[in-house]
Amino acid sequence: MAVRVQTEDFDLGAELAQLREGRTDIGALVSFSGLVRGSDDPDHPLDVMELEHYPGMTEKALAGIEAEATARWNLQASLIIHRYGPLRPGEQIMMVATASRHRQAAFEAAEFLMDFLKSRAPFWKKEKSGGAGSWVDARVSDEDALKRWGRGGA
Amino acid sequence: MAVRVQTEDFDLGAELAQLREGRTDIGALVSFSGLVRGSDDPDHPLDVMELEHYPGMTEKALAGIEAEATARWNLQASLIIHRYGPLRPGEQIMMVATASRHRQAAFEAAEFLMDFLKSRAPFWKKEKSGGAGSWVDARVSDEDALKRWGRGGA
Amino acid sequence: MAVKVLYFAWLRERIGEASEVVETNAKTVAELVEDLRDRGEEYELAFADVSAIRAAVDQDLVEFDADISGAGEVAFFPPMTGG
Amino acid sequence: MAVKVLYFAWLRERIGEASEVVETNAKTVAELVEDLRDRGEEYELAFADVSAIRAAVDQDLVEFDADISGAGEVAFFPPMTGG
Repeated sequence: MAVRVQTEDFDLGAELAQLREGRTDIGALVSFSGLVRGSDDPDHPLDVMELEHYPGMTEKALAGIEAEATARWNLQASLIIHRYGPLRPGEQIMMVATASRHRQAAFEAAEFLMDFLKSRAPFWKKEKSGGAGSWVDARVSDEDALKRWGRGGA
Repeated sequence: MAVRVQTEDFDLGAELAQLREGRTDIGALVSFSGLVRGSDDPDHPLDVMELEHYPGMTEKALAGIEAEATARWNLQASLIIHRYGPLRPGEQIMMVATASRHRQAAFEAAEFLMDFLKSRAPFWKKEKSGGAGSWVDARVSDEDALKRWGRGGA
Repeated sequence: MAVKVLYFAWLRERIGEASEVVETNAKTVAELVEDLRDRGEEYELAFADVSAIRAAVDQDLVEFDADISGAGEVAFFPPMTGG
Repeated sequence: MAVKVLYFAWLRERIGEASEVVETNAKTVAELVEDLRDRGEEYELAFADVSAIRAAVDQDLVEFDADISGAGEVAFFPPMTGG
């Protein structure tokens, strides 16, 4: 159970290998990684995505979300890494990993973590193209995704 | 889109890195890996799990399941690797990976692949403890898991 | 006709063969099972409870009423446990 | 009382500050917003549509009717877009 907020990149494979290293109690390991997608519009290519965050609150929010996942599902291990700062198309933004005895808990906990990260972790994305920058709007579908977990609050 | 059936181990991190290498059209990458769990009963430790499969049908079934996932979801990439032969506790049995623009498609497709692999890919597991061996029974819950995809057949 | 029959997991162990070529007039999987049961006690035992057995014709999973005329191979095995 | 106020994303850009210490008698987040609006045009613009703004008191997400007495810091920002 760990949370990291950092500017530097991470090694997804090494993180997953470390989660299960020396253990024989894990049956299912799920990972999600989020990547910077390039622009679909050739006239406005995405140069860089700037991730701003709220130092202090970010760590607190991520730890809280992870603690709730651990309380809801029987997890052998979990990990959240989220980057901030400038990121280019193709780069890794963040990852979550969940390890459990069976696949259902691992999948559900990973989706729960992602749904809460999307709308409850204090990050904001600014896309820069040419000289112009625009803030990425929150998606209503992301807010709606929280509702399936029977919990709308922070 | 690829399927591999093999005795040798695989490098989960390297496979995931390769799926997204040089690409900027992937926003979400989900992986599932299945591991051999040790026994909970200290009097009957699991020595080895023997995975038997049906050469020919296995590749056909996996390719068919992957093709259906690709038809149902907009996937940028996908991969299924499944091992057979003797595997010890802690070892990797198999992996699936799905890459999409958004997280929902990647998660759903990975869960779909897993549900179908569990009950429709021709693998059988024998657990060996001491001199004794016992075949792992199929779980009713795995068969039930297929139903949510609106398709009970092969 | 001659058909190649394959057995997996505990079916293979009970019958004592991984595969064999069987001469049969069976038109369906179910009729083939009846023919196989006549081959001896180990077959009777293996096919005692067909609800615990799955079948594939030419590597496609099928129901027991499936046609096997022209089939290259028919396989019998317990419910699958992949993943 | 003096309270540290933080702004993020386009709120920070419109107001032109990442944080500042504000003297206020506000008892809730909503009252603090009223006080902030009086500080100038850029604040009025930034807080024009509070439905597009979220608030945190001491790094916990809150509603606008939340108490801020004794709060160390109050933050304002647009809906979050993590992940």
